[in-house]
Amino acid sequence: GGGGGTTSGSGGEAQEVTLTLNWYPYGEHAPFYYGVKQGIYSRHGINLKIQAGQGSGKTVTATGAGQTDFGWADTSALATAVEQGVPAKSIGVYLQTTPASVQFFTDKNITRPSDLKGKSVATTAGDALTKTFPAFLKQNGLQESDVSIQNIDPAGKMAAVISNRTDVLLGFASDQGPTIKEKAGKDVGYLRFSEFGLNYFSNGLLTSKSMLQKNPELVKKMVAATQEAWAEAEKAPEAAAESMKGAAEQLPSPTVVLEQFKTTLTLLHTEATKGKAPGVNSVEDWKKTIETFQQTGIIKEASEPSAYWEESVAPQG
Amino acid sequence: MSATLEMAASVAIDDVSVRFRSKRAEVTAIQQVSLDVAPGEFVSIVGPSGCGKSTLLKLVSGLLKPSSGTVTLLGSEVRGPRHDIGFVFQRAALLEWRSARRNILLQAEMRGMNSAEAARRADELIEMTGLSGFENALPHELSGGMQQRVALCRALLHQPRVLLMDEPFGALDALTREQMNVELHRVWRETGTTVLLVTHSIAESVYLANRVIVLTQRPAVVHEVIEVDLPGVRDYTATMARPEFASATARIRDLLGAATGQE
Amino acid sequence: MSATLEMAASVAIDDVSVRFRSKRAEVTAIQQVSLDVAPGEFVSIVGPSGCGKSTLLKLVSGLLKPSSGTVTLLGSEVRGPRHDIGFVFQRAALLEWRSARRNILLQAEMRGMNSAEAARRADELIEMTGLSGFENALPHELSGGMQQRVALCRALLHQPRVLLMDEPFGALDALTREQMNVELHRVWRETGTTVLLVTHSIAESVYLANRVIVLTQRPAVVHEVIEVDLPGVRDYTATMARPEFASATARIRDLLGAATGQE
Amino acid sequence: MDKVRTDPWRGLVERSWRPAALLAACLAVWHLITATGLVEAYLVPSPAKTFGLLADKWSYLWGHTWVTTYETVLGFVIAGVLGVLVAVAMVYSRTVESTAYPILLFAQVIPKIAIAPLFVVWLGFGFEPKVVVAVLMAFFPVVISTVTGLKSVDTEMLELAATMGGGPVKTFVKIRFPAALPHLFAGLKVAVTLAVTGAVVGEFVGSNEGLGYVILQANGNMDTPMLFAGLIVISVVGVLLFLLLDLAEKLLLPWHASRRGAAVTTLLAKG
Amino acid sequence: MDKVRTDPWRGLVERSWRPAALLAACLAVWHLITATGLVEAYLVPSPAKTFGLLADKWSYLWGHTWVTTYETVLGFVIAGVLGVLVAVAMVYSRTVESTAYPILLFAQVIPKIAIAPLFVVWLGFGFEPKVVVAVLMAFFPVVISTVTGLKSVDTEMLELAATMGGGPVKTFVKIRFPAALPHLFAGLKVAVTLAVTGAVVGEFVGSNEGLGYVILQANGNMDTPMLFAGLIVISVVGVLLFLLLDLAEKLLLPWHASRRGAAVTTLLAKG
Ligand SMILES: Nc1ncnc2c1ncn2[C@@H]1O[C@H](COP(=O)(O)OP(=O)(O)OP(=O)(O)O)[C@@H](O)[C@H]1O
Ligand SMILES: Nc1ncnc2c1ncn2[C@@H]1O[C@H](COP(=O)(O)OP(=O)(O)OP(=O)(O)O)[C@@H](O)[C@H]1O
Ligand SMILES: [Mg+2]
Ligand SMILES: [Mg+2]
Repeated sequence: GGGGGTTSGSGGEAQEVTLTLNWYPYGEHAPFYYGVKQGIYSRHGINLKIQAGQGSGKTVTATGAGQTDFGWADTSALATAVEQGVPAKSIGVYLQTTPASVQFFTDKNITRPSDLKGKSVATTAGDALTKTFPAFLKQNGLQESDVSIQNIDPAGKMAAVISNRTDVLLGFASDQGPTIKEKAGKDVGYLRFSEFGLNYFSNGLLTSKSMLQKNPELVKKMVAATQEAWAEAEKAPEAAAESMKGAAEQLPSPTVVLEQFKTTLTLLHTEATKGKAPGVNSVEDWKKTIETFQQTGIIKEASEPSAYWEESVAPQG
Repeated sequence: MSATLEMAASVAIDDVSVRFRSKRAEVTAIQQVSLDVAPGEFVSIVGPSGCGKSTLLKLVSGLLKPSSGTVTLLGSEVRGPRHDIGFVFQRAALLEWRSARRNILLQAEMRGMNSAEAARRADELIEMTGLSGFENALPHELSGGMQQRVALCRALLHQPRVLLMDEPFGALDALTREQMNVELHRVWRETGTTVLLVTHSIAESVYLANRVIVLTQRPAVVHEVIEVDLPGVRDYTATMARPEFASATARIRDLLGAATGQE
Repeated sequence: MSATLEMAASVAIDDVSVRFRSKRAEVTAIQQVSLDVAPGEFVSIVGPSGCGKSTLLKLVSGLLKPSSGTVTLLGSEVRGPRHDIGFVFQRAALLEWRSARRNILLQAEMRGMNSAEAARRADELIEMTGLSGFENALPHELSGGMQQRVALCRALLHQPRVLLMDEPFGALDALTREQMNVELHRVWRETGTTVLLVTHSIAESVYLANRVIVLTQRPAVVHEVIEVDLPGVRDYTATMARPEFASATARIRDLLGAATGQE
Repeated sequence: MDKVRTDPWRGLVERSWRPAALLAACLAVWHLITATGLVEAYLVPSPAKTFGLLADKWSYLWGHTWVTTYETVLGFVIAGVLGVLVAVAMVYSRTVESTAYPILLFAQVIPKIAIAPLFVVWLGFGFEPKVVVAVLMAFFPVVISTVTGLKSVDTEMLELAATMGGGPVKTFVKIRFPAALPHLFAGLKVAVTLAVTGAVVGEFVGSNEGLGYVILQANGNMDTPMLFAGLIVISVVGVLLFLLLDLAEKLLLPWHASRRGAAVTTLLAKG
Repeated sequence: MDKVRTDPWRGLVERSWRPAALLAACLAVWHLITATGLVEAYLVPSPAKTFGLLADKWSYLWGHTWVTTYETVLGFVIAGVLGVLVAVAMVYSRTVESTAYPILLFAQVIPKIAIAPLFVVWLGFGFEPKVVVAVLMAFFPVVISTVTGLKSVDTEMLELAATMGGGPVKTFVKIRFPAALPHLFAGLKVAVTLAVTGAVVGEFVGSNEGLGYVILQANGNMDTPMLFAGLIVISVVGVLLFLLLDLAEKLLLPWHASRRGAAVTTLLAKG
């Protein structure tokens, strides 16, 4: 990676730019592939190269270290990284409602958080969900001791739920749910954190501070193109999901991809940004998110939104 | 084992040939050799270096299979390694992590002999071979001759009915060798063991044996068998002085000279 | 090297003692031995098994450091391994992955000798020691005596000025041994090499040497030095028949008898 | 002695029928446990599905296989060369031995997957971090076995070399190193399998190609046929590299007792 | 000959100063690269911070250290015993050798973390899956080196054993096995370091305790001081276990040439 940042200004050759995702490609990422396919990025002078990532934390660090021009990662990972001194900044959160949710087969008869009492929960040590889960419990009048937490490798979480080793798992509604539904052939139910009193920012676009400094023009182009791509994809979810086909070999099945993307589309706005373009954030939402992160221990001290978010290049429309 | 078999040959080598094949060449080490050794007999084997003496002993012990012919030991055909024998290899072959004494006692341990009895006998043999004081030395702390004596003690420990010895005294000085000869002859007389001894010393071959088998240059065939006509109990110096001794050694020397192409 | 030094002793052992220490015991192998060997001299060393003969040769070669005293070789003090020598170890010590011929040529390779010349000489030595036909055999395909001959060829390849031999003929039959003795004597006469030979054969020690050093039982001290008064060119059978030969061997036998505690 | 084998085909059949039978047995068991529903499809796919996928996606997998094989071989070769060099330095110098040992141990014990992110940050997403992880994994067994081998050489042979005066280099080349080869090969065999794992682990941490990428993604999608196909290909790569080493050993060390051993064992076993 | 060393303290000092100096040098370099900002704190923390954390959180880390050590030791012991048994079976039976080898290779080459879901589902979340991963990782080097060792034994010694008629068991116990010990120890040394990695990887797959858990959490929090503290503790555990083995080797094999070797090397080096 690391191709960008030398030539600025518009026009001329399309510039090669790398984007590292938070994970391997799944439905949530459809707009990027759609944007490339529809020529949105190239119209903005960007030749976008999409790379798989292996977890938001690694993507944030690699972005900060300049190993990739842009990253797509969870805001909580960004916040943690910024506090640790990683020179990365958000340039617009797209998933403004967290897809964080408790997932389970509907035959478990879980409909409210209180139903989780006495249940075993599969989660992955060290990830953001694990850290916000206690706050979710508290918000709903439960305590950590009411459930039994089991730390498992990300892939193992799904197997654990299907095989009944654990009752529920913590994950993104846009990720595991559709997959286990397909594999087990059973309906999956969700308790979304956002529907039960706990919301915070999730995935968004980020870049390094040095990129912001040296090549703000490129960042702006990237932001504009991405915004456009997401807006277009929102209008044509089927076509967007379809665009991933062939772009990445090993995708979940088309139905899962579509379901993942449709779920993603439900997460794009908060009350404050309703009707605005995807990726447009409000300062208030940032403050609320930061506050939540601080309360849940994702960060020790809350800073101003500007510490995490570069408003100047962020889409305002 | 029946009395009839007891009376039969202790070792019977019948028309045996051995061919070694490797990628490079084929070597016939032994060609149609036949040889009977009576129970309690002491047979020496002499022959030019590389003619097949060690090969012959390995055949008898079953460590090597003949390319043709059969070998019978104590009444039963040899089809694989036999342990109703004692074997002194040409190299000492000691376990480097065991002391001299424990190398000797390996024989007892492998055979599950009574350990007190074996220990007593080991000490006797150590004494007899002049290794006292070096019981606890590791092989690399022993001189070449001492290592060879340890191997000798090991082969004698269990008082085998058949003893195969491949130059057991090659690394000993002349005098120690004579002492060992005398001791071996005494042991043989007292126990009635059948002995096959490969040796390079003509004097030794005659002094110790009832018969001396002279082998030819490779491929080894039996050149001649010399019957040694000496009294059972043999004083070393007196024996050497006897005319039968002189004639036997002279004859063997002649035969070997012919065998090695000298003369 | 200066002419004066040339004239001085080729090997000078001065008041040397060697003590081996292990966890178990301390062994004094050699005690205050002094010995000078003139350039071109042939010295045999005999002594009871385990007395310290091999130790003495290792001292001269610098493979072992004396506990006290000094050793001088070809005019310079021995402080570490020396390679201005040829050494035949008591065990053949062959590299198991090299053929007989390539084991011999190891000497040339290590010394960076001219390879055509070395190959020619190796073939000569193989011929001389009767190994023809086994040039390409691996050590485990050779008989004990053949392995020993390979080691001998290796030590002679570079025509060393000083030759240390530790029982080089121990694994050879009597006749081959005699042939080798005759060859070695010829080589020595022709090249003027200084030779230190450890041997267990009294006849061999006398036949070959100018002087025979008789060592005592451990700790080895020099028991007596026998000057051998025989002609330079020695026919084997004729030499054996000479009275000087008989008296020398008898004397050594007596001394050894005393040393080994027999008599 | 034993008959010299003249028919090469018979030899091949004799050597291969057992592994072949084993393979068939494994496939049969695999088929049965999936067909009977003993193990569910989301955990273990049926062989039919797995091999079907292998056939379908062959060209896709092939490209990734090359990437991983390249990283593995490069990592293995570097680890082998470096390992031998370090081992030699350790055997010849006490100072190097006592300083290098702790570092090596340290490098060996640290779970590579925990520090792999550092490599990504320093070396990017290219093949370099994977090769580094492969080297780190494969290095240690080479060092340990070479050191053991070099130290096991018969002291008498070293004495002999000293009397020949070839100096340390020739002594090493002509005596010590050949004598250590059987040990070295044991180390290399372990190393090559670890190099495969290393390359794959490197790919887990950050990459867009290679079998590690394929596997982790399959795991994320619970795409078990793809997961197993990837595992099978990795195993085949590992086994092939191992067999290549085994062949090299047979060609280079025909003299070694561990090869000669078989004949004696057979002989003795009949006794 | 060389003087017998009588002062044990001098020996200890002589043996330890080099590693100690090395350690000091490493710490100094570490301090410098972090103090000068050459490497950023979000990647590598300063030694002061790391050791401060180690001291602060000692009791927390201690508990996890025990868990991991327990899993490691258990896995190592099982791998050692099993490895030797399998090696013996392979050396004594051609059938076992040719059928077991491919299976072993296969098990060795497969990245353990890729089959994590299987472990979770089959073995649950207790210490069992960690021990299994540790065994799987440590097993192979033990087998390979034991096989090499058992096959390297001098054929003449085996012939000797045959003439003593102790049968295969006694021959094994008294000759083959002791002769293979130097090889075996080389394998065990590699195995013990892999067992540590195995236990940690097993914890990565799923656990609520152990140093793998600590590291994973630290990674998630980007808590580099905790990450490094965890890595240091793991390394110390690994190094200590390795040194224990080294000690055992010294006590059990005082006769082995690789131990005697040193004296000769010194002697020859002076020449
Ligand atoms: N394993 C083998 N492979 C090939 N050839 C062999 C093997 N063992 C022995 N030979 C050959 O067989 C012949 C006889 O060897 P053997 O060891 O029996 O001789 P020997 O009479 O004992 O000689 P020596 O007196 O020198 O010990 C030799 O020519 C040797 O090269
Ligand atoms: N490395 C060692 N450690 C301890 N003792 C040793 C060592 N090497 C030799 N010795 C002892 O030194 C003495 C002399 O050994 P050396 O090998 O010189 O005897 P030798 O005269 O060559 O005997 P042989 O004729 O039997 O070969 C022996 O008692 C032996 O036990
Ligand atoms: Mg022989
Ligand atoms: Mg000696």
